Amino acid sequence: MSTNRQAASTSKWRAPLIFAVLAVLFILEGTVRNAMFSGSWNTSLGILNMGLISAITALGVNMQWGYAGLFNVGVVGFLALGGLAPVLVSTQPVAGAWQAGGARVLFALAVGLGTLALAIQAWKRLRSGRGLAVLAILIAGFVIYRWLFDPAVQAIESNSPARHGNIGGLGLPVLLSWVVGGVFAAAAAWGVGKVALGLRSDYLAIATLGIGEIIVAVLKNEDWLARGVKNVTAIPRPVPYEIELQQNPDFQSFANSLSMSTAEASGVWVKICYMSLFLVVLLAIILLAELALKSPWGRMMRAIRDNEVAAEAMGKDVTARHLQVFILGSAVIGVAGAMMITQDGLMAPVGYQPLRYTFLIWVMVVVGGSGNNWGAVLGAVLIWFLWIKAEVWGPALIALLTSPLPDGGLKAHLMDSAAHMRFIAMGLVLLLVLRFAPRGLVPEE
Amino acid sequence: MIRVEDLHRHFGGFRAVDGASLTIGEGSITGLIGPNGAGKSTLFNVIAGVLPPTSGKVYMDGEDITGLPPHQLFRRGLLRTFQLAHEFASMTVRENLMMVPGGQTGETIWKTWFQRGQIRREEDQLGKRADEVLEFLTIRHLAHEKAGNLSGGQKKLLELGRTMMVDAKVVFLDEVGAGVNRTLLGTIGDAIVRLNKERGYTFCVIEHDMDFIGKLCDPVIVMAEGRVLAEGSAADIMQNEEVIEAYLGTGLKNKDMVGA
Amino acid sequence: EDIKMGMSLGFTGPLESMAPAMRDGAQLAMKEVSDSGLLLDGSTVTPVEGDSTCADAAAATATVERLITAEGVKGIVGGMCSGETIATLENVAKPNGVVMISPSATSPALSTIDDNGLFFRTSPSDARQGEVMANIIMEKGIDTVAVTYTNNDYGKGLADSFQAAFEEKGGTVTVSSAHDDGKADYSAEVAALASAGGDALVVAGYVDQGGSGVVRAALDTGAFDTFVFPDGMIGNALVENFGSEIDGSFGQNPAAEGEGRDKYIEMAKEAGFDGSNVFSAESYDAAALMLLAMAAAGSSDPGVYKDKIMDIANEPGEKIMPGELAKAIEILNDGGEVDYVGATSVEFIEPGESAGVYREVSFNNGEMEIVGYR
Amino acid sequence: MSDADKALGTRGNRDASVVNPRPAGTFDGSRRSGAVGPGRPDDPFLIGENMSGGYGRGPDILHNCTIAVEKGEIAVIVGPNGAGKSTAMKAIFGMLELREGSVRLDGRDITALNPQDRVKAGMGFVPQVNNIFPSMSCEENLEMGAFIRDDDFTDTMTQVFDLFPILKEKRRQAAGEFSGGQRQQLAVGRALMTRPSLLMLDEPTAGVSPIVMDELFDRIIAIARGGLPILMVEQNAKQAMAIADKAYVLVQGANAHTGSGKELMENDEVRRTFLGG
Amino acid sequence: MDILNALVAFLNFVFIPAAAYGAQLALGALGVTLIYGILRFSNFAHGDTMAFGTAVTILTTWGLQSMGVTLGPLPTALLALPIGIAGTAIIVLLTDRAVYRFYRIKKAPPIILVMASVGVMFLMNGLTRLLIGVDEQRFADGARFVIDVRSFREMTGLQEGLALKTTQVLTIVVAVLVVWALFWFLNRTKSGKAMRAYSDNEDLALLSGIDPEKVVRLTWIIAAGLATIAGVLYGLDKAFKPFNYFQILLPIFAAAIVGGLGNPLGAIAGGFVVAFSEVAVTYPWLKVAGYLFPAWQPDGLLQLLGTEYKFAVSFVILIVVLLFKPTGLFGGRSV
Ligand SMILES: Nc1ncnc2c1ncn2[C@@H]1O[C@H](COP(=O)(O)OP(=O)(O)OP(=O)(O)O)[C@@H](O)[C@H]1O
Ligand SMILES: Nc1ncnc2c1ncn2[C@@H]1O[C@H](COP(=O)(O)OP(=O)(O)OP(=O)(O)O)[C@@H](O)[C@H]1O
Ligand SMILES: [Mg+2]
Ligand SMILES: [Mg+2]
Repeated sequence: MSTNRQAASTSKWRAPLIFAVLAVLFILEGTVRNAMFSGSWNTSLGILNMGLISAITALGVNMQWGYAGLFNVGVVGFLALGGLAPVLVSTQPVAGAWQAGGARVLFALAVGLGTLALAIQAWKRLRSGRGLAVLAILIAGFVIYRWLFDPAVQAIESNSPARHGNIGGLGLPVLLSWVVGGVFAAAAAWGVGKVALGLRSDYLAIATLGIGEIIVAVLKNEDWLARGVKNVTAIPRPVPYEIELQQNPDFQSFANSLSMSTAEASGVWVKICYMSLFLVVLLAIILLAELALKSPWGRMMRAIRDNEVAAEAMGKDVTARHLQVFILGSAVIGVAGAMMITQDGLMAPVGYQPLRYTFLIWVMVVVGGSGNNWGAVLGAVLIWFLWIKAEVWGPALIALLTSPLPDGGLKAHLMDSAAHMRFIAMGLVLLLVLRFAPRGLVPEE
Repeated sequence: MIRVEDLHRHFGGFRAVDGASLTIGEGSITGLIGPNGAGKSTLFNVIAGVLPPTSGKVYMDGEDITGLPPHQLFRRGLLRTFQLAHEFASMTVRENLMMVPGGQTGETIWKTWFQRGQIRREEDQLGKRADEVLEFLTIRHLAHEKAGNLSGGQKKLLELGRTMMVDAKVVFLDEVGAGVNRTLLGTIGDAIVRLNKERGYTFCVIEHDMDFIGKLCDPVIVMAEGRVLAEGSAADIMQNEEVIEAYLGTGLKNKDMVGA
Repeated sequence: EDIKMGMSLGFTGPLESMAPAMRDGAQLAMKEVSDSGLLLDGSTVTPVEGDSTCADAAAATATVERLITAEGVKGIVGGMCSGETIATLENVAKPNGVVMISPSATSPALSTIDDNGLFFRTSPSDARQGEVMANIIMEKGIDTVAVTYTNNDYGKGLADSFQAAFEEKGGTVTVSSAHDDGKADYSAEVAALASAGGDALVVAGYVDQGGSGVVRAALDTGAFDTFVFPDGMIGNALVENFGSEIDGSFGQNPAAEGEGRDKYIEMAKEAGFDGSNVFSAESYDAAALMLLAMAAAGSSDPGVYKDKIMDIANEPGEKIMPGELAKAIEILNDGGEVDYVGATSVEFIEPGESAGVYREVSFNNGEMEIVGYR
Repeated sequence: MSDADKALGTRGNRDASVVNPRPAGTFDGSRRSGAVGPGRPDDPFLIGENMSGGYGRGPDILHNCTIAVEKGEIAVIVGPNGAGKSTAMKAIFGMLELREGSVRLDGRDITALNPQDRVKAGMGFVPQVNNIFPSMSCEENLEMGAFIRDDDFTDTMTQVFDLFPILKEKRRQAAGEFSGGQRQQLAVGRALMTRPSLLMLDEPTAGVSPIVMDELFDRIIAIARGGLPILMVEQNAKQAMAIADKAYVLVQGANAHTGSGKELMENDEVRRTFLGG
Repeated sequence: MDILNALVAFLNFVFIPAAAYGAQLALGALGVTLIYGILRFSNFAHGDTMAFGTAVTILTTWGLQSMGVTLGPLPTALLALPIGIAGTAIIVLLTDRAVYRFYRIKKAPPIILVMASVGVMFLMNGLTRLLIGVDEQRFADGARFVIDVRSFREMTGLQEGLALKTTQVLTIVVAVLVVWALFWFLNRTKSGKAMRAYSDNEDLALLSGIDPEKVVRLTWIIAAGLATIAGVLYGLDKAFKPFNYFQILLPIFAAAIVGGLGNPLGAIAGGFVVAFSEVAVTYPWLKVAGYLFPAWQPDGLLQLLGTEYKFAVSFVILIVVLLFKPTGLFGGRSV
């Protein structure tokens, strides 16, 4: 019903142009040293790598929102769940942890899930008195679960608590954990989707908001799983360590030939390795997504997003489709979460803040142009670049703004608060981009 | 074909459909008329699975289809249009039609990665079919317009067009005529008859235009206050005192004031 | 030479209210050295700040990456929180061979990290504080307490080590439950703590965070009236917030006997900030240690001066108080030895962290009184 | 707004979400009015003259289209679907920017006025779709019709209730729960509440039953004879032509035929191509 | 069996705090819901608007206090409230002018407005910090307690104490008043009805002669009022710290959603549901059970789940509530 939804076609060159601008920004960041840029390839590539991870996250969100209009406000949770995978898959096994209670924990979890399944079945099958029956099943299940679970957890957690106290990993290659991260997130999405999809759409909002909080809370508090807030460090890498490179004579001469210091060269090299890995994942996901989007599948999704009632009447199983994209999108987010933890080498659940991992990702998707994969990628890399640079640009901006002021209390106060300019700068950028490209940098065609 | 038994649908205390029983015969074009608020659209929505009934049953070909979701009914060949058009606003008119047929290869996500050729062939065929339908509805020139930008009547046509994209068994039309140009409505009427004769579609049509009903429908069912008031051929119905009083009326009273 | 020193602190994010005083502390030391004109033939020291956000490892990594590879800092005061510190140390500082001295990351995990001798901290590991606190409580004749801790590695680590020590001494911890910082409401936490009961409540949190929220709610509902405050809670804000409501409570924080701390607070006052803020003094010491080590090594190369830090921090040598950095450099330039005492009585134990001398305080008549040191 | 909301109740993903799915309005309510100019001598009461324009940046829909109505008259616009009838109505009401042409009412040039001010100038309009406030009760809908009136409007409301008894019956019910025809009656009722000096109706009888349609037409005739000019779009050509003092056939945004209702009805070609039968 | 003590313990630790917290959430959710209903987007800047309004109020309060103006047993902040509201109203109107209006005119999809509000959130957040700093600020004065624990014990001779803070009573009283006033305004006055009409159908509102800009302005002013009141009450009862006001956004949204976004009644109910589920589900029943069945000595705390999961629990409860009451607590009706 909107009059002005004119097919205001955007130029074909827009996306390549913005990509070029971004590339220039990163090159400047890598080469030029001044108040604005750092002139270090390490910084530049470091930002780019995290930008690529954000881009994959944004792709996941874009699948859910852009293709299907599903509002996921629990991005942080799926990211965190993905991040659990490297810990469980690739860190070294903890001696004695499994013996202490690994099997019992698994069994307890199975009992827990079984209880839920049983309760659901009972609810569906029974006619009379099902409320009571379900309640009885749940209570009995909960008691058995806690009876099995608590001692096992205690045993695991008291297994050298200062260094471990967790169940440990399997010692498998860390790249495998990226897939597993996706699977974890997909499984959670399946559960959430089963409950919330097909009902009113605010259910999804609240369910995702909830699952986000719940997953982070579990990661923080279940020490046996990933040491909780005590953090897991030294997660293995799929790429070489800088220190090793620095000690490698071949690499030293290689660095010399580039007239870089070994330390710098090793940093750059490692980051390029990461970048290649991330790019492969990113491009593979985009390729698959684009293929799907440009087919009847994509058309069907758009139809569903436009008008669910009509789509349903035209024989499309809206709920099933919603579940499908929700799971796919979450899986992609999960992969990104695993990649992020791999790159950080650290699993610190306290870091999973909704502001950073839900809101900022949303900003990326919308700034990029929701519904458009390339847009999401662009938005993600750009916003991440700005988010990092705002740390420097914000205070620079305030210095510039206050330069005409006389020295004194006000100026000092403002300079003192310069760090908060990070927020203001970020806000301004966001508003400006939205202002001049209200449908995103690369709108959906 | 479709049998409705003692169907009730209440909203709070209000009985929108209040014990309606009717049959729609195979191969018929059944008209459904009745005063505003008689419960016709509500009845449609219950049959089409959009609203759960308060009580009562709906059968299709003897099978109980009460409460099945719309997409399953679609698979059984039951299609419907909406009284207020439900277009896919941000898609083109052609896409609006092409998305309709079910079971497209390209609707399975992993097949879109591996069976490109097959999908392309299907798309070509669908496209052709869509063009035919558009031609028929006189809106071929709008094929690439966004459906949201259509005029009120054009949206109604699109609504009808979608039902022509697949081989339906039974089609429920909720006031296709409202807002459609009468000349075009005539054409639509012809099309309905043709679909009915040539492809054996069964139709159930809600309409307030008595000329249209009269030309097309047999039998005609009259609803009032949630129940079936009368049933019979169009000619009979138009003579029925009760129907005239509740629904048809006796024409303009202020006619004499026209043309001052 | 112009020596750049980085400060990677959480100027935005959950601990943002602590960061400015820490920055000011570190800057004070740098300015002192720079003004003396004695370091490495009259080198100047320029502070460069970076926002580590405390919570976001990726942003912190990017910040430290910038500090090191772009700004070329020779050492970093930071990080602020343990998780972020580990990430930046592993991913940036270690590969680039830059020294980091954290004033505030107290997680026991940092004791065992493989750091190539690059990481130090001027605060003790929480493992030690737990023990000290257990002793103090026991001596007061209290043997059942409830514990609430801020839900991060600091709080959890401290709570765990305290509980172990306390129970070993025969005390009972009725409940040890976490509170998340920055939450809207702590009624549930306090209700749980009150229900578990105990003669005192140990609040292993931050004074300008959930810690105060919990104390507030506990006081208002009358759940507890004696509190035990570890380092994160000790600060002027505590007295300002609660005045005489917390009379009878007590606590401890790492700070050594002697005039060092008082002197620092005075210096800070002159410089226009509150030196008694949490970890402000530790920040001063962190910066001072690096600069003195440079003087001792005769080089600002972190790969060289890192080995001097332990020497500077510990005996033998002339004791150095805050404000005496110039004197120390002079001694070092002349080839002498110093034992840096600083604002927090720095004494390093392997693997490069503060040994942990604690100051015991108690609250009476709305004021904080120093009881003793241990 | 659509009968989906009313029909679907609680099932399906279509209620409020964090992102409000309800369609926003379609035109800019913040536009300020320009100055009112003088009319021309011999103008009819309302005239939209030589109007050309389209939606947004899209192509022109109207091409030099002229519509006029005199006091006491009923003017009817007919034409094929998509001819631009509704567009012409919107143009007259200022909901569309005109590239050329002017709109003059009662001796004044109101081309520059925004819709709100046209309401204040005495124009009343019933759009073709979205013409009620779905979550407000029937009675409140009517009250909103009288929004610009400061006097006591209970009389007018009684009149509307007399005209459409079903509205009185359902006065406390939310309008969104109304059936299609009931909505249409309410929409017309709402416009009547304004006590306009000109009434514009876009397909007022779409979806109403024959008996109500007759009532409606009766009422329209009576209103018109009371001096209130009426401009309406109708697809129900037979009835509409019978009561039209003046009729316009629009084709592709331009005037194709103009004349009295009778004349056009008697023109065979017009009848066959545009009026149906 | 000691029912009185059990009851008092329950009231003191669960009921009273949860009721006050619920009222605070409800007021916040009301603002979110109002903007959602009328301006059609979820305003993520609401938490920071609350912070800003509170900051202005605090500055004013300090001014008043330094002039020696007080309100006796009531907090001085109440006197400063109108100025806080006015300041906030000016700021939000300016933001509307500079930011939202553009999209409104462009008819941008609501998600764009949501994201713009995220931008505004960042700005507002920075602004508040510039204005008042990041530290915790105290501005409560007047009498702290209506009844405090000690005097309650003395009065009743019960073992358990009961505290009732002035701010808690104030919160609840003000919340009730504000909600009543808002309802009266929306349902009885012409401007209120105009707002609802605009929320229902913008185009038609225009065709009825309603000035949309006026409606928008009014909405923002009311929202600013609600935000400031909610923020100040929250700050009085707990503490003022800008960062916390961002954190409170999450429960506020949860509350608004359970109640059905766009529905004022729902927002209020939602606030209480969230607050009570947070506090009650994680409550250890040990103490209460101890009074009721003195002979029973359970070895646990009788706590269903640790308080670490309080937020999670409240979400699970919300979802269960929604599953059994699919129309939301109060149907899907919008403002
Ligand atoms: N969701 C609802 N809540 C309450 N009443 C409703 C609801 N939906 C419909 N009704 C009422 O049910 C009655 C039947 O409505 P319905 O739409 O079926 O009528 P109809 O026969 O299709 O009329 P029309 O010819 O005007 O389209 C009407 O009186 C309407 O007000
Ligand atoms: N919002 C819009 N944006 C762009 N084009 C539009 C819009 N609305 C209508 N159009 C186009 O303008 C043309 C005229 O539309 P209009 O609604 O005026 O037709 P109409 O004569 O009222 O037809 P109907 O009898 O079907 O209601 C149509 O071709 C339509 O595609
Ligand atoms: Mg109907
Ligand atoms: Mg039209």
